[in-house]
Amino acid sequence: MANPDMLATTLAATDVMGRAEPRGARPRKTLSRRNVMLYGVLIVVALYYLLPLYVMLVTSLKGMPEIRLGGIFAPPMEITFEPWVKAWSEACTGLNCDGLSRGFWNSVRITIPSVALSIAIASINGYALANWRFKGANTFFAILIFGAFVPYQVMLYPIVILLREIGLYGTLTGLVIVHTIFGMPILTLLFRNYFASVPEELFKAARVDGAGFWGIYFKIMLPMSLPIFVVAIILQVTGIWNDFLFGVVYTKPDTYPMTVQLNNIVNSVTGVKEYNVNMAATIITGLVPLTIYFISGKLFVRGIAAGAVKG
Amino acid sequence: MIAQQSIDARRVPEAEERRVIGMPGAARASSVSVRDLRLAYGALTVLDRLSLDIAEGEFIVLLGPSGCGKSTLLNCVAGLLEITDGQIWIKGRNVTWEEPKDRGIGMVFQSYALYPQMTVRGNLAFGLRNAGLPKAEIETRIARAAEILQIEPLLERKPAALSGGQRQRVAIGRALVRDVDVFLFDEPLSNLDAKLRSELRVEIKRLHQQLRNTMIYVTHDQIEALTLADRIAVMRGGIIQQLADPKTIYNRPANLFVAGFIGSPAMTFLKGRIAERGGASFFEAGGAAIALDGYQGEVPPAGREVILGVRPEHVSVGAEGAPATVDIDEPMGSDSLLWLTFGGQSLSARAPAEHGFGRGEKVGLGFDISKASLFDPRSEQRL
Amino acid sequence: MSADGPPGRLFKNISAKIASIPMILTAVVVFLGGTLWTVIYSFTDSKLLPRLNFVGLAQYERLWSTPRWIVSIENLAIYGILSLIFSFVIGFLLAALLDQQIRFENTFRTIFLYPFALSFIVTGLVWQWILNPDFGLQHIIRGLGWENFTFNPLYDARLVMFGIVLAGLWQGTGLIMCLMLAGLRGIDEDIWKAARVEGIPTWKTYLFIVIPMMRPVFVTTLVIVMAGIVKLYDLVVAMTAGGPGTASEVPAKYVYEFMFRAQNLGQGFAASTMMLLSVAVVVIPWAYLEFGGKRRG
Amino acid sequence: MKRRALAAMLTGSVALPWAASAADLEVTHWWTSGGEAAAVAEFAKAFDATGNHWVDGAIAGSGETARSIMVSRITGGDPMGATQFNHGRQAEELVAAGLMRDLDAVAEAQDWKSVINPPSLLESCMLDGHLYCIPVNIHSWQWLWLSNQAFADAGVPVPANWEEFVAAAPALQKAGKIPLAVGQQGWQMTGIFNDLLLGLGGKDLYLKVYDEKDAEVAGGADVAKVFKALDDARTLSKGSNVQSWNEATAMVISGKAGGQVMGDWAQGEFQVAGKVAGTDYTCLPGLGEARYITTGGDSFYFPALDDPEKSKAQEVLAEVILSPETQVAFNLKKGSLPVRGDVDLAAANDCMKKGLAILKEGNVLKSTDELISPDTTTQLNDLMSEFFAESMTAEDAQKRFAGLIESAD
Repeated sequence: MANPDMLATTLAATDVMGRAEPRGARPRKTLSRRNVMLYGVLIVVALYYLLPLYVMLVTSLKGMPEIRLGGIFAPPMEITFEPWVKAWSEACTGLNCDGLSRGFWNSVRITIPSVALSIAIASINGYALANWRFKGANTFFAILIFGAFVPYQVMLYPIVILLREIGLYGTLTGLVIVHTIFGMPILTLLFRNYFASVPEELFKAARVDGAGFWGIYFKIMLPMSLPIFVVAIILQVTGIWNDFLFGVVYTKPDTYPMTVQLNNIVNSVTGVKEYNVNMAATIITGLVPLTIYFISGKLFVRGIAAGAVKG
Repeated sequence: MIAQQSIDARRVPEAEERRVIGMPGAARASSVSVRDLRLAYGALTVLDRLSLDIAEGEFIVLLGPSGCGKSTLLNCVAGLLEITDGQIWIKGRNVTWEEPKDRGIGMVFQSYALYPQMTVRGNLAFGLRNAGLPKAEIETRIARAAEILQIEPLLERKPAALSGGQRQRVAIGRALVRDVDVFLFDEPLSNLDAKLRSELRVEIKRLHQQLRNTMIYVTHDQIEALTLADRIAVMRGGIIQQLADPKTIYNRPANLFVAGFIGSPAMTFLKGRIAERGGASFFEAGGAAIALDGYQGEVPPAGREVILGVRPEHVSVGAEGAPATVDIDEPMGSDSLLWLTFGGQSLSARAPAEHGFGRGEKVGLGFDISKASLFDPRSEQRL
Repeated sequence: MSADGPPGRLFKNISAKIASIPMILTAVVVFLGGTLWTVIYSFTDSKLLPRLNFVGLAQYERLWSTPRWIVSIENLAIYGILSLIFSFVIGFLLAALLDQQIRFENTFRTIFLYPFALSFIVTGLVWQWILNPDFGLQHIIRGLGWENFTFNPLYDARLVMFGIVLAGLWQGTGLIMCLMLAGLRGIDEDIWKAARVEGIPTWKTYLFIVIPMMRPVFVTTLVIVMAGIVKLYDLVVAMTAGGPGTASEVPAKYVYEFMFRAQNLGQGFAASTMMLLSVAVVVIPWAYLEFGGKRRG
Repeated sequence: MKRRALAAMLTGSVALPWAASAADLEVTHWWTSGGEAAAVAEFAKAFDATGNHWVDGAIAGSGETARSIMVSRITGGDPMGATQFNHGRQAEELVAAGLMRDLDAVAEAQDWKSVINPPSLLESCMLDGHLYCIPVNIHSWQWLWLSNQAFADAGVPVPANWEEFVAAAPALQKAGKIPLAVGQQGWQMTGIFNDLLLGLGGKDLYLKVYDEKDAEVAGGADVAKVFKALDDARTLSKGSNVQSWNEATAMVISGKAGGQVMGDWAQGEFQVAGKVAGTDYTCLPGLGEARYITTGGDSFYFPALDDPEKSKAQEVLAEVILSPETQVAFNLKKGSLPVRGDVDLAAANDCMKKGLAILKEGNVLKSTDELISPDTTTQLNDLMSEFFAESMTAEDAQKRFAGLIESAD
């Protein structure tokens, strides 16, 4: 690995946030053949990425008869918002016919504390690993990285037993802990890399200035870690909002998250699959993480730059 | 070893001449003492049984190439690295196991290490707030430091809005406000361009003369070392090669490494042996001979192989003297550096800018042997 | 602290240690403890509930003689290799394209990244639909006149993994692109100038100069991608449920179904153990070397 | 007591002694398709009428997804009030571990021993002489559902048995129909195999294979015939690109496919779609061959709870589910047969009546759920789905089947 100390110390403290401007080979400004090629490729690839979203959107605006006519790519002849209404407030699972609306608030209630706790713990871990290494810390970190590769299914049973033993099975706290545990490996890695890229001298200066473990964390590190926190928040909101397995195993019907309801709607078929409702439900469920992406995309790249580039 | 020998030869600063200006307490007795320091990571020993005593008010420079352990030593003194063995005393107190903040030190870093999210004022106040000082006291100290360093107009700016030189002033200010006895500088000028560097160098010197604090200054730049230091500790491989005042270091380097590291243009080394003719000792190499009359040190017996180290400015070029041939002429503005072949070896000499010697010309050399050094080729020590 | 001697080992860095307790607990109790627990019970004949009735290696013998497990391993290998290669290549190419000082960079980046915000369940569902031969892509293209056009990966045992890779890439490459883009932006501008002065073609600069310099990014990316590959489950369930037949079965699904559906915990744990051990053997030494090693990074 | 309970339900009165303690009871199940949801609503309605409250814990997907969640929750110490399981051997260990409560007292009071028909249903709920579950319906697997319209389109008469169905297939294909709709999930294919085994091979062969687990028979000539027929089924199902069973049923309902081999729960889908047995679709029990049905089905288990009010409510729920009125209402919607011999199903349609007749004749066998473990079932499902997806020969498949039966438990 390139010597990160050198890399870090040569960076002025204020440059640590990472850059967001392009730095590749400069193209000529004209409409050269190269530019045509460049944009051509980008547009074609963009179409491939947009296709499923387009299909989802178009389908969700069609009525069932039109869907049966086929042509999933055809724009709707008659736009109807009924599937959206149905997905949000009418679709049934078993006896509950209140669509996704109930799950939405459950998801919010699960996501917010889980995101907060997992990020708080992972950032402190990363900080301790990067700046306050103690004997054995690396061994624990290696095990933690191993944890990143453990399929959730494998750990389902031991965690059931664990939660039962500490009496938190079936509670919201239990679910928050589970999300914190499984978010920890990758988040800790990101935070550790980020804090390691903060010039070491800054940390030393703060120690000379009399700041301790928590003082440096809260007063020096936290205020300059916005980008990596944005990354962590995006990753965690996405992961936890989209989680199905833990949500269904560790909660009760009253507190099922939205994804469980999505699964129920999509998989409860009444004779014919109501593709339009399914697609509307799918989009609605994805709306929260999608919004966060659209809003903070630029910060995301900057944060990733700071958390992943320096190893 | 060498370090230990040299300790006794340390120069005592003229304490009585100090004028005390600025920080109260600057005149308090203070000294740093490193005793048998050892630092090892597993099998890798970085510093081995290193001892160093620094008198109060002394400006000491730790000089050496990168990787010589000078910054490591500074970090140990600061308490930023946990040492494996030995003790560190500051102002008569064993601080080996104390936190950096409790050691009575201030530190300035190469990359300035200013807290980017705080204003200059915030940066200066951070340590004081941590120490729980009253608000008024903090304000007083900041005002005074800002005045000394002339950074008053910058107090409300963020570091990102400062130039490199300004940032380093603030960094120095941060050490200053702590009102401590010992200042530690870790290559503070390395990130600045040449002009700013010489400006700030003078400023640091002035600061030292003003405050008379003990200062330990790490650098790889010999000009900084020679201009600033009361004493220089030249380091290599985790060992202090020589600890002495700049003049001694320059004129009587303890060994080949110090001799070669200090001085620009560098010292020339000639291989040869000692000869004796008529009671006088000569240095002989490739048929040429140099009389060793007036050598400051012990001339070894005849027949012994030695290395003669001589600085370019101590070689005079003229029509008369030991014969040599001009190879290359490097004009340097105020004077010229001539590269010559002497006794089959290459040698450099400083000549006036208008010396008038051309390439291939035969010339005669004169040596100021009182400023030259003889080294043992095996031990590399000065004889 | 006393100035007379070194403080006790335990109390060195005490705040850091206290702050690391959650991490240590997670590492030791959950990941290490859970693994040990799983390994121990893989030697038992536990059915619906875990019980310590040891049967030696019987579960493993059965595991390795089960065609479905073998298929699962092969499928994971196919998916893993394909998605590693393609996500790195595509991710890097997209990043390189975006790094050409183009207009609308934000728009393009958002488009490439948005699928990552969706869950695998959603991805699986949409692609299952697009690839459905009766009204998806094949249907449309046939309708355009190519009557013999056949693209029906999800119902063809030989092609099904490719269909899953297609959907997986759609969802995952955006993040890879982001990581690569960040890496490219971390390269010193002077490197580009130097390469241009020396007349090295752009592609060569990327291949021989830039990519080797991006090693840390590649490491992080590799961790994220590989972790995703081993966990592959939701996407398969949503797209094919392992079908047709067992053609798209994967190990995580085998584990899950033997534990809960077949009610043969022992068998599920044996399969888990094989997964965990292969991961542990590769990851732990590597992670220790990569992230442990020398001084603070 | 029974009379009074009945009265309570009819009047909706809450003034009865056991109704005094009202409790919320969470009931988990995987009945989420149209017909299923309508049926389970009957349970909920009846239970709510007792003053208690049915908290619906439907989990869509398949029984497998739901079961893993149920087992986790019960073993995790957060049990629901009651949960669906297929009766048979799925919950054996939970009972043995003491996580389920017995229903001996209610069974005694209600005299279930004499009203449940066939009695074997109750037996499979017993462990060590205690009753741990209540069967709620009888599901039989052995049905061939045919689309009258598909056959009319193809210009051939609606077949009366499997042979005729196979013979009519070419005509269907010519008319652009898929002869046999099959969802791409292992259990559906296993169902086809078991139906062919019982239909073409008969009762003795079925029992030899699954009850006695005779590997020699399983590898023998009689079973070879069944595999030949399965090979036919595989050929006929080409082009059936759906996953779940009700999507396959939808193909039959719309006339896109000729037929589907599926349990009687498919009936519910026809009903929801407003189709009439006999005119729109035809059902052939036992595939029109041997007139036997297996009595699998769903049952409810009641986890042991600490809260006495909830325990009381569990008993009320058990009682309500098995009351004649609920049984009728539920099974009419679900398309399955009631577990009581003493109820009147005049409202039943053609197909259900056929089933009832077979039930009366006593031509009932235990389902594979009761005969083999879930482990073996899973392996069987894997084998069948591999067989359907790949070009495995019937001989190879049979060889593996025999091996499977040999190691079955």
